[in-house]
Amino acid sequence: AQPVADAQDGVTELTIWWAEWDPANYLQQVGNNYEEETGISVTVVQEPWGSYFDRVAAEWAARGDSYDMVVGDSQWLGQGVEEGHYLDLTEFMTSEGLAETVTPATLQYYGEYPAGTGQYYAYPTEGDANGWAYRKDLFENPDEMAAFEEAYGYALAVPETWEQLRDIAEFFTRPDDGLYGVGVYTQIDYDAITMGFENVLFSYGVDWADENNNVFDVVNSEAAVAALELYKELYSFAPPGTDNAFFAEMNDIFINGQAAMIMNYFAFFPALDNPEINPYRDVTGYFAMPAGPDGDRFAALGGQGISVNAYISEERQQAALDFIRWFGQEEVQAEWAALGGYTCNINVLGSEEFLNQTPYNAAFAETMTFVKDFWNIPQFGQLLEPTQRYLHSYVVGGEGTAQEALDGMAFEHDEILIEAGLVEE
Amino acid sequence: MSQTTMQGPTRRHLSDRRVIQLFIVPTMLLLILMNIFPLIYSLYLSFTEYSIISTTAPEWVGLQNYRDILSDERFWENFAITGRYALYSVSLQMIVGFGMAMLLKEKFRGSGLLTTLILVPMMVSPVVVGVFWRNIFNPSIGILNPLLGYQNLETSPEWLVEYPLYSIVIVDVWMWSPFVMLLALAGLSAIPDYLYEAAAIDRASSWFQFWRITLPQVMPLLIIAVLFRTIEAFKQFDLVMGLTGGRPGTETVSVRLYREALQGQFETGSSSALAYIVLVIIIAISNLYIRALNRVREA
Amino acid sequence: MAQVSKAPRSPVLHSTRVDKVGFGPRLALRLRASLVIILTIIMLIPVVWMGMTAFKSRPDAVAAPAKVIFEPTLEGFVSLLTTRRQLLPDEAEEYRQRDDLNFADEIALKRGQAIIGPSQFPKQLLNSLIIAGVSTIFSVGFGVLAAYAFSRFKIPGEDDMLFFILSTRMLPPVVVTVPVFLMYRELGLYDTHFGLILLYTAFNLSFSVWLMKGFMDEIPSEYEEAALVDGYTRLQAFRKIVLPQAVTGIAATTVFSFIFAWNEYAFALMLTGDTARTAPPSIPSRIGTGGVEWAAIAAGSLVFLIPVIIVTFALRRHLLRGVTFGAIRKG
Amino acid sequence: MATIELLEVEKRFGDFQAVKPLNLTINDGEFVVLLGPSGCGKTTTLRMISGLEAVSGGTILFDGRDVTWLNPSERNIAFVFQFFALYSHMTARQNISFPLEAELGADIDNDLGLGEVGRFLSQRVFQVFMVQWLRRRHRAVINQRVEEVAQLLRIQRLLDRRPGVLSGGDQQRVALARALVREPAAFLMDEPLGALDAEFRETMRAEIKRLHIDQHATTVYVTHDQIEAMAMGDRIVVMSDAEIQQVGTPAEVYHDPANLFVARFIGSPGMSLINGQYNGQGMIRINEGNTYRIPDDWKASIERGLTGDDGEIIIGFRPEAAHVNGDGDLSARVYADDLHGGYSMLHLDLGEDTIVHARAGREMQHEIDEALRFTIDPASVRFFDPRTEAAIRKAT
Amino acid sequence: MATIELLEVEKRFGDFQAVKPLNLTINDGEFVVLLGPSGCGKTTTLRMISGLEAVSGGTILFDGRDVTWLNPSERNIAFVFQFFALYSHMTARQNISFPLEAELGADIDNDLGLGEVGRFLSQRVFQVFMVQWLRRRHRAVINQRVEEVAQLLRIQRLLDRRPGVLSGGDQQRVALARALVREPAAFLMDEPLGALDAEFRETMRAEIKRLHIDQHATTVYVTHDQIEAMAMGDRIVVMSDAEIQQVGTPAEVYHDPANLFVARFIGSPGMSLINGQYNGQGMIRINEGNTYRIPDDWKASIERGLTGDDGEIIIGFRPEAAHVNGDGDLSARVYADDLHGGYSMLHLDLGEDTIVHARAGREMQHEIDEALRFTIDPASVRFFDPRTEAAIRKAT
Ligand SMILES: Nc1ncnc2c1ncn2[C@@H]1O[C@H](COP(=O)(O)OP(=O)(O)OP(=O)(O)O)[C@@H](O)[C@H]1O
Ligand SMILES: Nc1ncnc2c1ncn2[C@@H]1O[C@H](COP(=O)(O)OP(=O)(O)OP(=O)(O)O)[C@@H](O)[C@H]1O
Ligand SMILES: [Mg+2]
Ligand SMILES: [Mg+2]
Repeated sequence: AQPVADAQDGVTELTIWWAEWDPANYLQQVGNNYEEETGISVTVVQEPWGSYFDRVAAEWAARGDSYDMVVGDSQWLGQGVEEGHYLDLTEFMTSEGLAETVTPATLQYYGEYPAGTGQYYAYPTEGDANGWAYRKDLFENPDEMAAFEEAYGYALAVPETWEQLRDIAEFFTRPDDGLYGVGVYTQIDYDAITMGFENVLFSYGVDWADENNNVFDVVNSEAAVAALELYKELYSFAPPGTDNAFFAEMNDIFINGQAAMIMNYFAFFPALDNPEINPYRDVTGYFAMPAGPDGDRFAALGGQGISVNAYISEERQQAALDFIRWFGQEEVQAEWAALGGYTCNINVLGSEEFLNQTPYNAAFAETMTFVKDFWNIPQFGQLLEPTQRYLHSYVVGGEGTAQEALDGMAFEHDEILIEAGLVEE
Repeated sequence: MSQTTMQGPTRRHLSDRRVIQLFIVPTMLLLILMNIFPLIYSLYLSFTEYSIISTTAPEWVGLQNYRDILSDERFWENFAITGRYALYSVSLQMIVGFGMAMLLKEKFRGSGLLTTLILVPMMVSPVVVGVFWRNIFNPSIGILNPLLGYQNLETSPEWLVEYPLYSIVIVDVWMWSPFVMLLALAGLSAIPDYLYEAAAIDRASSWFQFWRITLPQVMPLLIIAVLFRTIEAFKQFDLVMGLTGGRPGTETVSVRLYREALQGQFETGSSSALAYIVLVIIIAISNLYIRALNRVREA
Repeated sequence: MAQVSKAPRSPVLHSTRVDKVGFGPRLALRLRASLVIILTIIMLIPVVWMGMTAFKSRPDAVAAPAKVIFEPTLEGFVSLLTTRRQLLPDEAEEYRQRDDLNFADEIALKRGQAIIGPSQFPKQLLNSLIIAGVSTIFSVGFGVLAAYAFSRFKIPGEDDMLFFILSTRMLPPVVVTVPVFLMYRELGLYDTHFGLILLYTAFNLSFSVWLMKGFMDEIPSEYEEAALVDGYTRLQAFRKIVLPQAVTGIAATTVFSFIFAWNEYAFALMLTGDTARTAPPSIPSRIGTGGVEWAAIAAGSLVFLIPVIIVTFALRRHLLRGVTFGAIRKG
Repeated sequence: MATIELLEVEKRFGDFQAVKPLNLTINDGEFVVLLGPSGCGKTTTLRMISGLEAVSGGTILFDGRDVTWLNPSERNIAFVFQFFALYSHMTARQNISFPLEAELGADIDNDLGLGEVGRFLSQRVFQVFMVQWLRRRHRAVINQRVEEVAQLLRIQRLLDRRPGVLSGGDQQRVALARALVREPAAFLMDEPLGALDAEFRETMRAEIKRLHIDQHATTVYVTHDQIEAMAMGDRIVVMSDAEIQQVGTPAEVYHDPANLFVARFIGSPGMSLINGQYNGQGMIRINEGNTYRIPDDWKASIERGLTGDDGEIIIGFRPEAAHVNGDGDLSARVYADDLHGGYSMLHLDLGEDTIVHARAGREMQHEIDEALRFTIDPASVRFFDPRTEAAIRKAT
Repeated sequence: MATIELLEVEKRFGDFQAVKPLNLTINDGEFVVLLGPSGCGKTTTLRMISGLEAVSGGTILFDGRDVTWLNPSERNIAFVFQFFALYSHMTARQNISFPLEAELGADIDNDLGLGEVGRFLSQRVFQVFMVQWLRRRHRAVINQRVEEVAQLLRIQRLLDRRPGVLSGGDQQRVALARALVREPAAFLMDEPLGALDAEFRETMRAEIKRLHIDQHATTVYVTHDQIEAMAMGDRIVVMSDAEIQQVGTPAEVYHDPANLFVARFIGSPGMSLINGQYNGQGMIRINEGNTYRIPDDWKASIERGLTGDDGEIIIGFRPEAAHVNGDGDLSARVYADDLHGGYSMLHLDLGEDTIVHARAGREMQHEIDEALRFTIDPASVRFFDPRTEAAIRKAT
């Protein structure tokens, strides 16, 4: 995997690091096309998810040149940029108009750092966000519809607000039949429960901090408490055993018929569209995040942008940029989307072809207009850790009240932000 | 060519000193080479504020990291959890492993095969073990609750939520009792028969024989087993992460360490300090064992 | 009072104590055997479960409640051994028409995938074999030598050296990996077989020295003494007398070292790229299309178990041989 | 305190017959010595009596009770092992007190009158508390007993060492002490004095005998030392080739060996044996010029006892029974002459490789090769049938 | 083939002095017996000579060469261990041929005429091919040698058994065979015949002696059996309490014990010892009514030799030196009378707990408690100083 920097003969191969999952395979296929066109081979090295970041971080620590490009999580930007691991792409992105080809939200979250400065370090590659899958057979069953209307006073349909979603979840929770209302993220390992909760939090009009990076009365505001209580309620309608669940478990409980609705990244919905995997494939529907009490609608962002290693030779950097430029072309993006990659290209996203290609693409395209991400400052990891801990303790562990959990979290966030010099004491 | 003429020995003899050198030097050299840099480097880092992925040079902060850790309640909790976990799982492993060894001590037909089969849990990759046991513990899709006779999902225990630490202990015991068993078995089979013969003549009950002969005789190997299991328990990480993801109540020191050191934080300085605190604790505990070992070895 | 216990039916042919051959003891042995069998079964349930999962389709693998009876499929093995690509619906349709598909393709196709090549697994398995095998040989070899020296000679600073050896295993890998990673990069050992071999050897050495010392201490030194006066040099006596006596210990240490090296995860992850990557890092994270590929993980673990089981089984006789103290009486 | 009966007891190790079916009754309080060359099955026999080795056939009775399949611990015996079998992880003191402490456990169970089940439980449950408590009370008694035995065996100063650092003789003493510390129904001792020096060995012989008499304990004692056997045994069991050759008092074994093996094996040197041919007229022709006249009281027995037609017979006598005598029956040449303290042992050559031994007074000096004549004391002469190797019994 | 010198050799185990500094020269081809009570340091001394036990002080020379710190295998010795130390994983045959195979390797190196470096290489490179090949050729020779020794020790039929199933005596024979199979510069034997029966032991004594003479191999032989020591040793080293008490020929040790310990230890029974008081006029007062007149040639020596002022002295004599004699010097009462084959041993009570032994002819019968008189042969009487316990040397 050690690319041979060869100034004279030019660069003949490029190495891209990504996590080990299907989209990486699609990228490899796109890369193969690039080789056909240019003769420069592209290798997508896939690292298991669990260790992906460790691996990249170790490479950073060593200022290594094992990769030319990396498809990295949005939250890595802070570290990648501040410590100089990523090549500055501002010039590259803006001078040729590449920046305009992708949706603003994706450009902002996948590419820009620090927020609002117009400095870009990545090209949005795999757009992703949370959405919902649901069981149409349940939702459209006349008996169920009648019963629901009876109980809740409005018609059973795809929920438009979180309250409705809660009601539906409650309605379908029938342990005796082995059916539960909903599946939500709860995993404590990395960022799962935070991601899941964010969907509610943002929609309740709360952010992780205000403009001054003040957290008090923001993350532990009343609205935040209401959001957290709702999230915990949702968890109580989840099947047993989802106490440490992330995308895989979400799909699992959907596949085995335990859940009426699940939240998940769009990137994992293709599995549900496969009859061999999902017995309910034909009755599976998808919808975008519901709205909060004030009509706010946000979806937690996943997905990644592709960045260039700052430690490789200039020739290689140039070759990498050439590849990205090629990759950003609309035809290539269309192909990328056709393969299953989630493009961020505005035009492709808006095309009829794309919207009809899969049952979930429409929801995806809708979602991509209201995505929102959490911190991408270098301290994101530090912030994430207490967030995960407090959320998990409260939601799964049932410890204390929502207010206490959020207070504790706010307190720790504040400390971290102070230490980082991001907030005055 | 001479017949077996018995001449004085003229072979080149290595003196015992040379033999010692020859035997020990490779080991020591390798260990020193492989460990000296990581040890010293991380010791140095433990006195600094540093993040491995940052371009800023380590900043010397003296004992600050240590002070922070020792004054952080959560760390004490981590230690307490680790201690409890180590205590439960190591002592259970001892009991189960040694018990199985006692059962297998006397050979019977097929005992060899059974012994090999019992060793299988130990051979499964620890990471996979975590993942799989999570599946097994899962109240919905797992096999454990049905096997224990729970029919109703609502009443069946959610192991990993209700008894997270014990669940880890269960898996650890399942996985590593065979290790203890094999060592104990080797120790048991090295006990010469004549000791039992003498004891039978002396009318010692089997209980008495066990306490006075079996146990003292296998003690050295048992202590080595405990020693290594304890060290591993303090380092245990894969299993905890795999099973509970280190949820509160199961956040052992090494999980904490992992979080500090890698998971998005890269607090290399303070994680090194934490590692050294762990090291000191392990050293202290190991010393107790080794002292015990030397006491039984005096025989 | 149990008076005279009944005599065994067949005449006793082997040297045995009365209380080992009587009816009662034999019954006890039988009971013991049954108990062991039950225990073994309990111990093996998770492994069997894993084995079953390896042959399950994705829906079966996550079925609630757990499915014990299911239709076996080789899906797990296919996804373990191949890399696949999700086909678009029309592509899949087109594929279905083709008749040059082998059975693996068919299985993949059922899930709407096309096999685009072999996976890294076989190569990683081979890497694992080389690395675990060679490092086991080294660590056991060095360990036996050092243990012998520590066990038989009075060495100045012996206790300290032994403690140092032990202490090399005490530092949590999380802390060591990064410095080791940096060191390896400098030395060009990153992603080499040799690098991992070196590391695993060092890692297992402390265990093998301590364990072997435990065993060596049990071997009466009279054996070597006899050989020494019989004209054997230290080395010869070691080879001809000590090694055969230490076989149980060597076998046990080999099994343990091999298992540790075989299953090692953290270092393998950090210190290898494509060339020398061993299998463990890739087994637990088979996340294919939107979920844990239980069957693939199980299949991988199963395949991955086989070499260890073979090694253990091959050494089983030595493992269980026990030591025969023929003509040495130590008090 | 126990009569031990072995009925057709035998032992096979695979194909190898280590002890052929043998019958032996050892009376209550008797001191029986097993004597025989190495490998003849002495240890195996002892181990079968103790229960450490299961019999391959036959029955063992203790006081008439069938104990063949009883555990060693239920037989109430003490055993001194040929190779000591000391507990290597215990000090000498702990080794010696072990039987007492073990017994304590057993006794307590009995005292409490518990049945099998109760015993099982008590051993496990009570032991921890009860026995520990009792043991502490008994500690003083045990210590005293250990000191006594240690004194007897002169190992007081070794009591706190481990067997590994003891010299061979010291180990044997500890092993002996461990057996003597109890008062069992029977003592089984397998060459218990082999590693001791002459002086101490004699003391110990006396002590063992005294103890035997004091305790009236049945004792089976294995030795390869004839003098020991003669000095200690009420009866001697001579074994060879996995079989009993003769059972008898020391005098019987010495003077009336049952067969050629015993004749040769007992005594140092063994019985002198001369091949001859009975001519049917009370004379045995030995060789050219040597004819032996059978004592009158033997004639009938010999004529009845001989199995062969050719009159082949063997004359046997002890050195003390041969008197050098100018007009003795038999002529021989002096082959060698050893001075043994107060007497000298003459080795006489009768020709045809037949060497016999005669004891002579110190005062007489014999030249090598000197021809002389000697007589055999008619009361002490014995006859053997070369075919069966058995002694010819004298009719009375 | 080697002279062994021990110069101030000593051994401490921690605080415990197992062998006090001792000096001893064993001449080339000599047969030296170490004799002493158990625990006196015999085995330890032997182990130091062999190099198995490092000395705590002093120097060991083989043929003048300092071997103190040489490996056992460089000393070219054969060792019979007190506890056999047979290789349990090998058959008896493999055990016996084991030493020969070691030597083979050495020989081949020599045969090939390799230098230091070559030898180093040869051991590693050639060994695999060359040595294997040569070994096969030598196999026949080895086998033959093993058969020979096995025959000597009568263990042919046991050759294919493992030590674990052999009887004690058989194991000892294998151990002996393993030593005898070689022709080393020195034999070190630690009670090599202890487990054998009398008959075979005598044979083996003869064989060992013969071998010793044939090979002219220096032999150090440990035993606690005086008779064996007397019969076999060119010289006897009497040890006690970790010290050499006396070194001398059997006759010297018997007749001229260097001190009270040797006097008591050697002989069975040991020397008779009588406490008395020298009155300065050639007379020793023993007790009321018993006074001993010192032989004239002893007077001067005694007067010079006595260290105390009070004239305390001990008279010593062997039973053979005491003659019961109506008008003997000394009077005593018969305490006991043992019949020993051709003579009887009288135990005489001189009063005050002094028992002495006298040998008497068989013909004389003595009643217990009968008073009698006896004389001590002036040529055989010895004197000891009770303070130093040393014998008083006779001036010549
Ligand atoms: N390894 C050791 N550590 C401590 N003391 C020892 C050791 N070996 C021997 N001794 C002590 O040294 C003394 C001499 O022992 P050694 O074996 O030389 O006696 P020995 O003369 O051979 O006696 P025996 O005739 O009984 O074999 C004994 O008191 C013994 O306890
Ligand atoms: N466990 C065994 N397996 C096979 N053969 C055995 C076993 N134990 C003893 N023997 C054989 O049985 C025979 C008798 O052995 P035993 O130990 O009884 O002899 P012994 O009379 O005690 O001799 P020694 O005086 O030499 O101790 C020997 O030939 C021995 O090899
Ligand atoms: Mg025996
Ligand atoms: Mg000794």
